[in-house]
Amino acid sequence: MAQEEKNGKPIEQLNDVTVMFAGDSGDGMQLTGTQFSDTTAFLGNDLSTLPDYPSEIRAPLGTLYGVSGFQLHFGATNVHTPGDNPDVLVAMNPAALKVNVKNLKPRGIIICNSDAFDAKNLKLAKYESNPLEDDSLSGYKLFPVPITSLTVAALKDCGLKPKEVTRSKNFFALGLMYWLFNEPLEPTLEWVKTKFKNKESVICGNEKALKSGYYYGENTQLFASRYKIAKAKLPKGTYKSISGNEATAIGLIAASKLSKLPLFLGSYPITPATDILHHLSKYKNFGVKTLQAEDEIAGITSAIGASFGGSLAITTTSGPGLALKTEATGLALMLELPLVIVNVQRGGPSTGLPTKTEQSDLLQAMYGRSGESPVAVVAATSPSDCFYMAIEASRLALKYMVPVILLTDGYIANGAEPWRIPHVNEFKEFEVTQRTDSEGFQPYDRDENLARPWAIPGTPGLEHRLGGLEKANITGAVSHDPENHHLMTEIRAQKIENMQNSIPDLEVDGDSEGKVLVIGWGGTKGSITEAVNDARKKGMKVSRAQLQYINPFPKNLGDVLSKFDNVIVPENNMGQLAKILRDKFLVPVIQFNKMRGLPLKTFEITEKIAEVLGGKND
Amino acid sequence: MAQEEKNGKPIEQLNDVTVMFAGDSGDGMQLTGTQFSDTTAFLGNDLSTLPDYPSEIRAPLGTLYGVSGFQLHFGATNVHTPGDNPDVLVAMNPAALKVNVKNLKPRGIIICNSDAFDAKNLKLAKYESNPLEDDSLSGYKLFPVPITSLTVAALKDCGLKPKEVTRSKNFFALGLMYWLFNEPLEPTLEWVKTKFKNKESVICGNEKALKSGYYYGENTQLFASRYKIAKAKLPKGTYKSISGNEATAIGLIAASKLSKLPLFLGSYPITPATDILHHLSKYKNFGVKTLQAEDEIAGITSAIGASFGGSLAITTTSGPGLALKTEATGLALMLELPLVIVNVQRGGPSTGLPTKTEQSDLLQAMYGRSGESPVAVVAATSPSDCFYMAIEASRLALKYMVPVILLTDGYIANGAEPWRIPHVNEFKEFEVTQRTDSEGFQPYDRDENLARPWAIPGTPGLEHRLGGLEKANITGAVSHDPENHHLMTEIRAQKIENMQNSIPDLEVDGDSEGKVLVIGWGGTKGSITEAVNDARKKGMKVSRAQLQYINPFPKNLGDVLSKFDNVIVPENNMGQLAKILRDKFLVPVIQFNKMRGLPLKTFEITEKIAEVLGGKND
Amino acid sequence: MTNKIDTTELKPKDFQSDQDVRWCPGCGDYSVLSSVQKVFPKLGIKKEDFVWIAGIGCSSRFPYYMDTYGMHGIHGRAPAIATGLKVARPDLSVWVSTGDGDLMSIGGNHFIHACRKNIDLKLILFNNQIYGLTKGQYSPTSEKGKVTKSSPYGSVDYPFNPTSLALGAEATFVARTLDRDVKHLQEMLLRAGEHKGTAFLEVYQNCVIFNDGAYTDYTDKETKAETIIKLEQGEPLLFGKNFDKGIKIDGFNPVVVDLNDGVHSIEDLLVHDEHDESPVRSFIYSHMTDHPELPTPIGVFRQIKRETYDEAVTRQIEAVTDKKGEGDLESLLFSGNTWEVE
Amino acid sequence: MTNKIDTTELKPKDFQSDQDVRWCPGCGDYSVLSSVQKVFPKLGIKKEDFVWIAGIGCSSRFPYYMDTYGMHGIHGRAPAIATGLKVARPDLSVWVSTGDGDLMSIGGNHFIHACRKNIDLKLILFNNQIYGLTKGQYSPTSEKGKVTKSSPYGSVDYPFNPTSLALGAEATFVARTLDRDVKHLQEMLLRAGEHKGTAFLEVYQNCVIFNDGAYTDYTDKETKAETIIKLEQGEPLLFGKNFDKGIKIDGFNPVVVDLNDGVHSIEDLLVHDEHDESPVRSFIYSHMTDHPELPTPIGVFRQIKRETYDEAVTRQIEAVTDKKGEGDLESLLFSGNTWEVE
Ligand SMILES: Cc1ncc(C[n+]2csc(CCOP(=O)(O)OP(=O)(O)O)c2C)c(N)n1
Ligand SMILES: Cc1ncc(C[n+]2csc(CCOP(=O)(O)OP(=O)(O)O)c2C)c(N)n1
Ligand code: SF4
Ligand code: SF4
Ligand SMILES: [Mg+2]
Ligand SMILES: [Mg+2]
Repeated sequence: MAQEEKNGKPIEQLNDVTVMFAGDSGDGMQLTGTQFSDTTAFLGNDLSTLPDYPSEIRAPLGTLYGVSGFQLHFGATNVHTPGDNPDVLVAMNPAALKVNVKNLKPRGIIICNSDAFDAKNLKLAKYESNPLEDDSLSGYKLFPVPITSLTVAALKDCGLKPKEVTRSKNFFALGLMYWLFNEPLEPTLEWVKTKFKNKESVICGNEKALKSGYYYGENTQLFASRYKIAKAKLPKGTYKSISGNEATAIGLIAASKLSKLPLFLGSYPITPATDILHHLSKYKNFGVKTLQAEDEIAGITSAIGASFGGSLAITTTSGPGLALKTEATGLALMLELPLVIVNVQRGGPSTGLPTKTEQSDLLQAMYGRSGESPVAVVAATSPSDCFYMAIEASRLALKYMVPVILLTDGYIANGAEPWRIPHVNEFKEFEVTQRTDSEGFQPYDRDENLARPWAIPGTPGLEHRLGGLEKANITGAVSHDPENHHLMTEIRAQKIENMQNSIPDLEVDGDSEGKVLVIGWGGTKGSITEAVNDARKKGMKVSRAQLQYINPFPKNLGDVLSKFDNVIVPENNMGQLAKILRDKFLVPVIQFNKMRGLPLKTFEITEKIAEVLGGKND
Repeated sequence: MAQEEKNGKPIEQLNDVTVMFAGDSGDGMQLTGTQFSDTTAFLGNDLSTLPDYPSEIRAPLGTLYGVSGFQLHFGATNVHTPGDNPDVLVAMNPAALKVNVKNLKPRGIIICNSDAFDAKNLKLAKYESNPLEDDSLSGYKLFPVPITSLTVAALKDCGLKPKEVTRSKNFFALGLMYWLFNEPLEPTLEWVKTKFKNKESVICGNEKALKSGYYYGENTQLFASRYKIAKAKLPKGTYKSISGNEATAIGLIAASKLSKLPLFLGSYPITPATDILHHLSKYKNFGVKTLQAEDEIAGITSAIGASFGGSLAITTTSGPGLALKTEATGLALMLELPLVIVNVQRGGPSTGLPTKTEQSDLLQAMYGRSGESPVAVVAATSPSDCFYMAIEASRLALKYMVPVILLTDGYIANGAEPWRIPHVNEFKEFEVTQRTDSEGFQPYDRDENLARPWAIPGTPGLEHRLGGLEKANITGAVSHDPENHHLMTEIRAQKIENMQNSIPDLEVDGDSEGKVLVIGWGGTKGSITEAVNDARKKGMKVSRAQLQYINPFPKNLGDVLSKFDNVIVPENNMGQLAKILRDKFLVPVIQFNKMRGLPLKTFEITEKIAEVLGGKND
Repeated sequence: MTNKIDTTELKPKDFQSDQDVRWCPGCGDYSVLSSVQKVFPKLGIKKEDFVWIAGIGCSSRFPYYMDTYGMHGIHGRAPAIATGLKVARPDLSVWVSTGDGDLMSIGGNHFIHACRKNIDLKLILFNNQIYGLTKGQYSPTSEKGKVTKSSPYGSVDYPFNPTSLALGAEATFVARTLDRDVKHLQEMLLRAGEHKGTAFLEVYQNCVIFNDGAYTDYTDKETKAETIIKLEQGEPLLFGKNFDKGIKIDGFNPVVVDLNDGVHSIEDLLVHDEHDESPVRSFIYSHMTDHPELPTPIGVFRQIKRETYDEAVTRQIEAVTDKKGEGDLESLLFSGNTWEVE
Repeated sequence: MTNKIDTTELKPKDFQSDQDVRWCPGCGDYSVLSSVQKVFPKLGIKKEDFVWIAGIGCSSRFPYYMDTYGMHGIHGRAPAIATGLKVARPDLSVWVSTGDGDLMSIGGNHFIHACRKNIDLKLILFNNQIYGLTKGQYSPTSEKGKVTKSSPYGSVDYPFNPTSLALGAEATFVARTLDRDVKHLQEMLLRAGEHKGTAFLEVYQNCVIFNDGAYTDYTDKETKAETIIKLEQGEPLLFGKNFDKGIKIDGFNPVVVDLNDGVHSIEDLLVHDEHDESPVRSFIYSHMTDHPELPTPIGVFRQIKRETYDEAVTRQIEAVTDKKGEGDLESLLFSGNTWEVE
């Protein structure tokens, strides 16, 4: 760790740091975190974030369950997760401290708003005595700062109401953090100016709060040193920070452009998927039609109607909503119409932990329909991957005339990462044909992929009827013929299998054979990657792969698995991919499962790898 | 085959016979079949039936898709299925002949109503020439009988309208069959008298039609011989013929009596499950409350409400309805309330083949919910087994405070078999405790099975709140605690696993180790049993087992499987149990799958057994 | 959006598909089918622009028999499927056939939302007061006390009144007709087809198998003049064999008056105004069926103008596009806070 | 079934659970909660016989805060859960709290069916015209043009009028009140609690976070006398600071008259009759909110007697049991066509 002097303070160079901002839900912690991320990203660090907020809208002030947090991991290398444990905790009140201190690294930094540690708040946080004063935090570097009073003092001339003044204290904390990590104020100041254009007093308040926080760091002798994180070595390009839900939304718009089809979204709000609806409803000038339906069933069935009409049709939801869509998913698969179902997984079952993350809808996506009803299932592995997988889901749905379920999860949906923005010309346009020629038209005719023709209303001469009753192959007439039913069941399954021909092989990171392969799917990519990198640093030999395509699996998956003595499958569920792998490949995979509503902890996976490697006596 | 003389005709003794009655949906074929079955059963034969009707209510007369059929297999031994192929076909019109003749055994008997073979009907049945006159039926024993005109002649004095007269022709056919199989008319005559009490002309018509059919057989020289089937060796007792849906209904009433809990059914009509609702709504004097709900979701959620209130709560449905109930099933499992969900499987996906049978909802029952959401899954293996499994489903739900899904299927639900009626005292009463003591009460406290206490509204001092959000173990307070969520996930899974302690081990029919085990689940029991018996007759050594408990599996299942070189899994789906077996036991099972909307053909399974045995060179 | 075109060359048989019609002989559905096939050529819409959507039920088999684009969907969801289609494709003429179970039981939510949203759909309810396809259970429109397979001792539910429910849900077009009055049926289908917005047309339809005769009083030659009253725009509410009875309003209640009683004259009668902005008038009509002493109204209860949902969607897209310009993907991708990595 | 008992010893705090109330500070839900806790002891029902059922939404967190039996169910399904409970247990007093999304969007079907079936449930709608819990999307009761996160350019849906919909669905008790008028709120809760049948009570509830001020006109001291009219049984419809304005009926339309204009007197005014069998009167009230020039009615629009579903179920069971005798399992098993095998 290089040392450098600046303004009289030594500057410590770090590889990566994890910071947690925590406070009341009204304290603006999400905004603070986002600003800090943006500035950090702007400086060239790689990063990963984890917003974590209560399911109450504005939980009463000071309560433990009302704490809202934003965790951010940034660094020069190895940033794939928001970090197992923070190095720095900014706690705006006792409850925020109480809830988060147990995760803090030993000797970690705590910056807290000492003004908030009054009797009332201590009681609400269920502290018997003031932790700033007793010895309970002696294992950490504690920095109590009277943030509220300093903010009040700084803002006295801005002409804000008292409530608005105290609401600015998050910017004081942000300024202090900028100082501590040696980051510039300008990006945030810019943002404030644009955001609050014409609201002079608010601009004044935010600017002053931010700057006083910064100068407070500079002027006091509180901190022994400042920190600096080197730029990450990232591929050249233009970057922006993107969350998974935003990426999904613009991925769908991209798919609409690439397919030259209008985009239709039928959706019903549900955490954590609602933001996709929010984003898409902004893009009316892209011809996007968003229908906030009366319920999830109307969400998907309206999309089926739109698909019949020739749109790229989408429905978005989360677990309980997917459960409601199962009957209609079966209809879409029987109609053989293209449809993309985005499911942003959250903690289940039932209402479960609606604001927490989980990967537990995989089996529902695979098997949660009546009858033999295979649909394609793909999963995004990171916030920005949502963009690419939204495109992939759309491409497959259109090419094979099937419903495709895209699984993301609360963590990657709300979390953000820097994204090298691709140019439109990096993508191939989709070859979508809507049938217009009535010569020899048969509604359940088959192309080389077994897809049937898409003939949309308004096309003269192609009038035909679809429906959920079993259809005779080729003609599409209702058929009760036993052999036809068997045949159609096979065709529907084969169509999904055929997709193997147009999806990429699974790539293995590391040796393509060996003792241990760690294989995951979807949003655990960050945790697994970091864990495997850590294990390698510790000298372990281990390979890694992450599945984006689950139904069908990549063609080479069986091969890949067969080359390893041990296959570890870490999942944020009780072993759903493990089940499918055992079923398909009869491999005795080693499960690693946690159901805590949080991303998997890197160190636990590393431990598991060590255990498996060590457990084998050779 | 012993020969005997009676009324001048030789009587051939047969082991078992399969008869198919077929005609227009308005021809009364279901009734004819049922009457014939009842009389046969009454005579002491074992039997199995398969009604098969169009999804149209009254399809236009004479059409191919309007044919309604009733297949019946009866005999002295080996009657486990309605028979692969009929020995005798009664065809009331050309369409009925056309649809069914392809299944008839070579040299089989065709009795047909020659009056119906006019130009119009032949055209409707898409016959180019009259099959009674061309040579196309030379491979069968063809007996054309002018049934309509003979019936008209016989009934001229009963005072019936012409339409009513011709509607009686099914009874002519029935009488003829009674003669052919040497069966008495009395049971049917009795039935007619009770059924049409006070409708003299109808009684007259039915009696005359029945008798003229019988005498027609006696008087004409049409048939070379008559047949007789020896009594089956059945256990001593009182028998009745029972269909699966009826058995399910009275099984639920029995469970209500055994548990001393009022029965509540919330249901929405859907083929082929509706009859359970019909049956249960008759038994108001058993205190049964049936609610025909506005939809499937209200069906299950009203049952959840009733369960909260302390009823034995049931919901009944079929595939697409189960799909709609998935979200609420998740709620019930989170609330840890007892609930029985009966799913009568039909041909899928989507609307599929609603009047046909299939076993393709197993994966939906196992995995079709959001989150980690294990529920118990049991399956009935025959019409009468529905009675026992309805009791079992209720017992497990009440003991473990969980939703239990009972899977039956269209075939066993509508099919009937003779049932030795058990006495009430053959059953153990359930030990159900509803908590009344407020001392130390905690809503998510656990007993030795991990079940939580059932405290119903109206009990003073036990006021508490349930809900779909994750609950803290023991206290039941809403909890976002990560470790608690993991724990509760494990507890919910463990409760299901614990059931292994109160379900019977799987029994193997045949040797408990060897080359081949054929294992099935649910309604394929008949086909598999008959196939295995046939295989044994042909000298093959093969064992057999049928699963009734699927989640959890019987404790000894792993053991059972490990003792065989080959495990064949015949299923009326594409391999859903096979998937689960591979996942749980990593055994490379051999699948045998058909999706034809019909019970599996016995001979195909026997062939598969032969193939597996022969394919192994030892 | 559907511009009227000259479709004089279209004939009813152009709308007949090659499928055998599989309803029971004598079912009331037949007359609706043939009426639709007669009315469609009159609507000035190209054949390929018609789409017929249905749920599940006897009445929902309708699309198979129409040689148009069609979809036999899932139970209860036809209005939602149709909504998506119409929003995506405002250029199409979208029709829904549905049953009292399909629309009023499992599909109730989509029904009321379609009414309130005023999407340009035609909802044709085949109300036979029974579940036909599942072989005869009582439906939400069956009278209380109905004995069916699922209510062997009589149902205990108070029924919906479909037109009341549609009005309570803000429907802009509400009408009723009879399967047996083919002329009126066709007139109503035409009116529904011409309305812009959610058109709700209740057809009293006889199920010969499971609920035969439910509407005999309204269709029998002997009784219908006394039991049915035809609503005609701008006309007083007259009925009876000799049109010598009428409906007058007493407080909020419609009452029958005898024009020959020497007391009442035609001036006392309620005059029909289907364009009345207030839904109260049509609510009075819809509740006349609660009273056996009153005749049952058929005709257009209500037809008002209100922007349709699909028009509003299109209008908004146009407005935003006018303001922001047509969306460009490359600029969208590169919008927001970006930075360069060299 | 719920027999009134003496519960004078019950106090509001007996209905307070040990859970922290987690609504936003200032949320209108608080006043409903404390009002319910005040009203419950007055209903003459034992504490253990109350059950509070809810769906999902801010308002649906209600059961956690009540020390009664309770269930926080799934989104939209509370009326159906409550229906099952009440049918199974007619002895209980079953209450439902629900939001405009929960009841009118996803739960619309259960809502209308509960109304029509007339099950003895109390449905308390917390209408804040917004989705609170999911952070601010427009709801089926939001006014057209509403700008929210899911409608950044304004919503294009025409809203439901909850009381109209309830009336269209045959509700036997329909009332409206305001979160801020605590006295009226309590009176209405009491009335709902006392009604036998589905009692639908709409509460105009302020969401301080996502739709603050939606009802300010009705609750502000300065305006409320002019914007609100209280319905009182047998009384003429009067409002205004000095009760010098009233509602008279012109055709089917309510219009405001000034009692000081020298032309009108109190005799011209509509007199409220909540027991009017015809739902037309209450439909007039419900539609007054469509007209900004008319005051918005609060109070009991309608309260009529009709056998409840749960009563009918019980009656039928009793009748059948009387006739057939109590069911005996052994005889059921051995009933029908049986035969002996020796
Ligand atoms: C999800 C689902 N639930 C139930 C059914 C069974 N079902 C099919 S049609 C129908 C009701 C038919 O009645 P109605 O809508 O009145 O139509 P009709 O047959 O009388 O024309 C029912 C319950 C189904 N197909 N799907
Ligand atoms: C099946 C399902 N869909 C969606 C949601 C998400 N959700 C929860 S509450 C809610 C709407 C809340 O609005 P409202 O009913 O008006 O209640 P409020 O919060 O305003 O009191 C939604 C959409 C859910 N929990 N479950
Ligand atoms: S069952 Fe009734 S509604 Fe259905 S086709 Fe037959 S007559 Fe028509
Ligand atoms: S979001 Fe609105 S409705 Fe929900 S608790 Fe807060 S103020 Fe109340
Ligand atoms: Mg019907
Ligand atoms: Mg709301």
